[in-house]
Amino acid sequence: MTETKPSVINAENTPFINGLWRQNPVFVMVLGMCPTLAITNSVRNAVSMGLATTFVMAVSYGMISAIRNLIPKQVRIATFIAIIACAVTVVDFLVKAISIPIYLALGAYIPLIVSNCLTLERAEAYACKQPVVKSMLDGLGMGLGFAFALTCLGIVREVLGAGTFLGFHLFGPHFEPLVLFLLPPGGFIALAILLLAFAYRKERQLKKAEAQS
Amino acid sequence: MPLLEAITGKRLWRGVHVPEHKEDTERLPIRRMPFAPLLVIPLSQHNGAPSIPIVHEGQEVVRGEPIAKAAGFMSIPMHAPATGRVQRIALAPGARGELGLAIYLAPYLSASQEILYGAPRDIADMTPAEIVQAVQDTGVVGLGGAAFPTHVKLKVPEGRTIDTVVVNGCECEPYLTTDHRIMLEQSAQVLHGTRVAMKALGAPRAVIGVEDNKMDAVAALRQANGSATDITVESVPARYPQGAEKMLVKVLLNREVPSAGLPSEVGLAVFNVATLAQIGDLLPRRGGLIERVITIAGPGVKKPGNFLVALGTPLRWALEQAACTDRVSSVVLGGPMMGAAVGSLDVPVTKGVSGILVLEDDHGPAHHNYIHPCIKCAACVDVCPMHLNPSRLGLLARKERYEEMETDFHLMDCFECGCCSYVCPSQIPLVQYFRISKQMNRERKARA
Amino acid sequence: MSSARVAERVLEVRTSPHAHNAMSVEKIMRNVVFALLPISAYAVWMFGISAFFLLVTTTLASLATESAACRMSGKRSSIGDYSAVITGLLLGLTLPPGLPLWMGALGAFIAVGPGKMVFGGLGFNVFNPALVGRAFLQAAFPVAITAYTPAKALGRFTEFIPSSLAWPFMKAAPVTEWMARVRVDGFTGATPLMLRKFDHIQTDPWSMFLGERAGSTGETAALLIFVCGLYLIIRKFMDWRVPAAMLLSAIAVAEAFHLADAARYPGPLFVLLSGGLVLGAMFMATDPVGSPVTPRGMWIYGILMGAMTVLIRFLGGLAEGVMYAILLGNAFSPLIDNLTQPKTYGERRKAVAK
Amino acid sequence: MSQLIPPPESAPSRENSIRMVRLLGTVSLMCGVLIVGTNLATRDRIRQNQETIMRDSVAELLPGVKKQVVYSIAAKGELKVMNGIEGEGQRFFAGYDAQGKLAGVVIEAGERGYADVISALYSYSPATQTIIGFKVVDMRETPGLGDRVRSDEGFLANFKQLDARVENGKEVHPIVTVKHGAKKNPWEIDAISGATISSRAVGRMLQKSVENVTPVIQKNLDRIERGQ
Repeated sequence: MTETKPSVINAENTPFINGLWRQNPVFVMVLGMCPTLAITNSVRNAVSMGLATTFVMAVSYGMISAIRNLIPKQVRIATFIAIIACAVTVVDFLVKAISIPIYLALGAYIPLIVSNCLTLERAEAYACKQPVVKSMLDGLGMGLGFAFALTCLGIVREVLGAGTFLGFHLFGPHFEPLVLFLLPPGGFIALAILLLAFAYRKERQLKKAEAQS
Repeated sequence: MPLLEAITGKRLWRGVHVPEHKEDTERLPIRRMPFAPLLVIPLSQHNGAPSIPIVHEGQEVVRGEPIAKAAGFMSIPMHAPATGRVQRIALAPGARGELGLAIYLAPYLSASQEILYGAPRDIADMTPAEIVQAVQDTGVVGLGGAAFPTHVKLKVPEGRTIDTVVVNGCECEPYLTTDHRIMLEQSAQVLHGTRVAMKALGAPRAVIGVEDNKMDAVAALRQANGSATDITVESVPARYPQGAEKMLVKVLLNREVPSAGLPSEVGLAVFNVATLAQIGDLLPRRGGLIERVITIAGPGVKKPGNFLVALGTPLRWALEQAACTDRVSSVVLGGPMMGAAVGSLDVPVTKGVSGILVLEDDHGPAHHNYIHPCIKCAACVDVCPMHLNPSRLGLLARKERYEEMETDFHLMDCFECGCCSYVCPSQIPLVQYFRISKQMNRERKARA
Repeated sequence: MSSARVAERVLEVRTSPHAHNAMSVEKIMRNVVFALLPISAYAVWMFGISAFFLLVTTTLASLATESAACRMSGKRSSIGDYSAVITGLLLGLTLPPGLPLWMGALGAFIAVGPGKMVFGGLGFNVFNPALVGRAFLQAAFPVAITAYTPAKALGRFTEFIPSSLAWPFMKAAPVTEWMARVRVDGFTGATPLMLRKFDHIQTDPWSMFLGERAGSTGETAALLIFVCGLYLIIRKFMDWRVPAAMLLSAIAVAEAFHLADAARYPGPLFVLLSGGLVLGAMFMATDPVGSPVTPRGMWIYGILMGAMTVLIRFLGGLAEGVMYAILLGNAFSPLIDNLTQPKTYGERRKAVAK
Repeated sequence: MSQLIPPPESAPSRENSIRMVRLLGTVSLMCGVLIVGTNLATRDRIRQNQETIMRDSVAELLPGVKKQVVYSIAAKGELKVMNGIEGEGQRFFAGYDAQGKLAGVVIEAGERGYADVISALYSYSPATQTIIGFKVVDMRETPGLGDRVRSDEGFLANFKQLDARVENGKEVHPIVTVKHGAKKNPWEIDAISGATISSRAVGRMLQKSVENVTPVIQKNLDRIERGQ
């Protein structure tokens, strides 16, 4: 991200918006690719995964931030993992309690939130240095940004790959779905298209800014 | 065997078949070209230190008289190509567009142009060291185009022995027929020069390699050699670049000159036939190199031929004798594959010029202006006589990864024969890329 | 007089060599197109106007994509080098004749856009563009791409295969009823490979030889494809080592399997004549861009692809393996290239260099 | 002269180690409490969810059923009535209509498909020895191709009356998947065109399951009819 100085300061002050858009974890930082590619073959799965991650991040960052001054440097990663893993286990139970079909669809990917690089990266980069409220806001923002990105991807993949949106048929019975988009390679292709759109937009903004200055 | 070679890609060496275009001049005997009104004799006509002039402006010189002396062992003297007056000693343009000190000599048109020789001598009485000195005094350099001082090659490097002298009569460049004519017309001098080289190097035998498109030259040399067994004349397949010394020794003797090494490392010394013919002619008479045979040919020439030209003759004069068409687009010193195009006709003929090639508008690669990307067709890999990978080298050169080209892909082994550029369907100027890359590497090393 | 004229002219100073042989990218590509034309014509004879319009669609779509991509990136239009025509034709020849035309157009777009222009155009693509397009279609429309129709159907020059004319992004009409109506006796809609794999029915080699069988538009006439490829090899527009290595290794591997269990695995003749092996070996594996440049590398590359084709056909879940074998070969080719760099003339052994 | 050399900063002191252990211990304890708490809070709900799903599926496969009994077959072919739905061994569900009469049995089965194991439920009528319904529970088949075994109407029509008679532990006519459009006999499954591998997996699944499970059901039929 080729941010100019003022906007970095700005970003520090508005952790929520920052994660949601300006430093979107998927489109800008390109983090957490495993769930991004694996779990976005339908809008429902994408939203659920995004919300589960948001919950984990907000809760665990609050906890990490609360004890940030007590954590010795040498064991900080171990501490983060323990806390995040705890939050993930809780989510695992909650999802099961809310809906079994969603749990079946998300499958192995909920436990994998622990090893999602995004979760650990923000804990290391932000939560262990900032106060509790800001950390939770950052977790919430980043998580929602992640959920937003996953949803975008989910929409593209479900609409193209199945011709449906949240299970509703959009194009009538004769639509020929591009099954590829439901398969893993389709995830890569859809992500590439979205990243391309983001990069294109950013480049145009930069050019505009250059032209103005 | 050919099938196996085709499968493994392990031919003796590769190369290309280039249309020869030799039919215009190969039957034309060598003719003497008249003197130009002004001869320009650059003091650096060879690899090594420029010669030091020993005449002053306004001085009168006799044809064959030394006019410059050697500046050390890696240098040679110069001799006056004509009887006349030294007009001035000033800068003159060279073939590559560079300026260098040259002696401007105006021949006397009325003079007899008798050549000044020293006292005759017998080679049989000379020691190898004396021969080396005598060859240096003649000012002979490699006449095949390299212009490397010949006497340096006649001195055996310490700790090595030379078992065979290889004489290069291949002349694989299209259009050029000077070596061909010399072998036909000066067979005795060639053999004599070969024996001089053998004596200087202490080599018991010599092999003359001639391409099989010049079987008449092979016959002439064999006849001149008679029943002598120390020199053999062998024909080799006509293929470009058969005249490269590394390719020639591979085919004749199946020896490979090590990378970045000299033929002496495998017990060989390689000389061009024209060089040895001059040595054979000049050494007994204590003469100096004052003229050489060049071919003037190409689509832009109306009267092509093989000419004996006084060194220092400007190209403009030489071309006037051969009559050019009015569609000339470029003039090349040497053959079409490795020769250098000149930007000015004021450039003189020097010791290393073996021919003048005149091209017309629709000849040569002039009409290929668009360079396609490399499609990795592997044509260049199949022809590179050094078994390099020009395709990869070209891609690396485009990315300016010059160091990698040298360390991993043997860039420095490329001797710029031009086969890769010749076959490239994308018209990529590979040889030019490699020249630039080599230069960049040299500059980088110089900085370090 | 004449030298004065020479002097007036500005001499061009170019670098050596000042000669060039007659080969050029355009010439090579143009001749590949020529070689593909008889195959395309035979395909139209076998499958009728559906095949014709499929080929036209894929070719036009790939030309349009190439031209648009060049315009977007501000480059000189490269449609003049014929490579897009080849991609379009080859793609069309590898698709089932009854594939909806819109799918063909989409495949050509994917082939030339993401398959080639994204990498930087001709010479920079990693994979054979036509096969990228086909692989995309195979993954996106697994049903449509395996819906083969019989050759020599009745009225094939006056009537489209019903599935050809589907609206864009809409399902193709079913062909079952049409097939029952137009089928000539003895012709089925399943390819010989599918018949063998799923129904254990052996197809008569003679009908495969003539190309009178179901299959992709241009892969059926093995002999004709072989002859067209041979034309390119003889005119030196194509390297003979890759197809030779690929076909020979496919024959050898098939023969080994056949010897081990003749009841289960068909012999080399069947392997050679069925599916798109000859088309792939002659026209797609030989795409110079995706293949290694070293002589040894070409043999390894060909052998790898031939063996993979047979292994996928015999042991894998798919009926046909040529496409994935070639894509795999493309993926391996940079590695093969690096491992088989030629030994240069006069290369010193390490000890000597010290 | 009496200058002390300060210890290097990074050298782990005893104090520091104790601090680390204490902190990690506390964090683990905290997390443990949280996890156990959540588990206790959600346990019933989760079990209930799972049961509802299962029972809904059974009800779907055996329409009109009012009462369900879950059985499990232990290692020695012994039949056991279960309280919940969780337990070891091969499970099946007996469904009874309003009059308490046995309407049919729903059996769990699984078989490796194209991508992963396809797990499914099928309903079996002990009276006619036929399979009368089929439902995929979980699978990873190719979308649009293999996954049509879940939804393809023509394919599901195979399971309205599929012959599954067993004699002496062997099926009279083993259930087999045939090429699309080639079904002739009541024990054959008409494959989905283009999804042969998944269709065959379903055939194999049923054939194996019928041979393993239905003899036990037939043997204990009177017990099951009584709902014990």
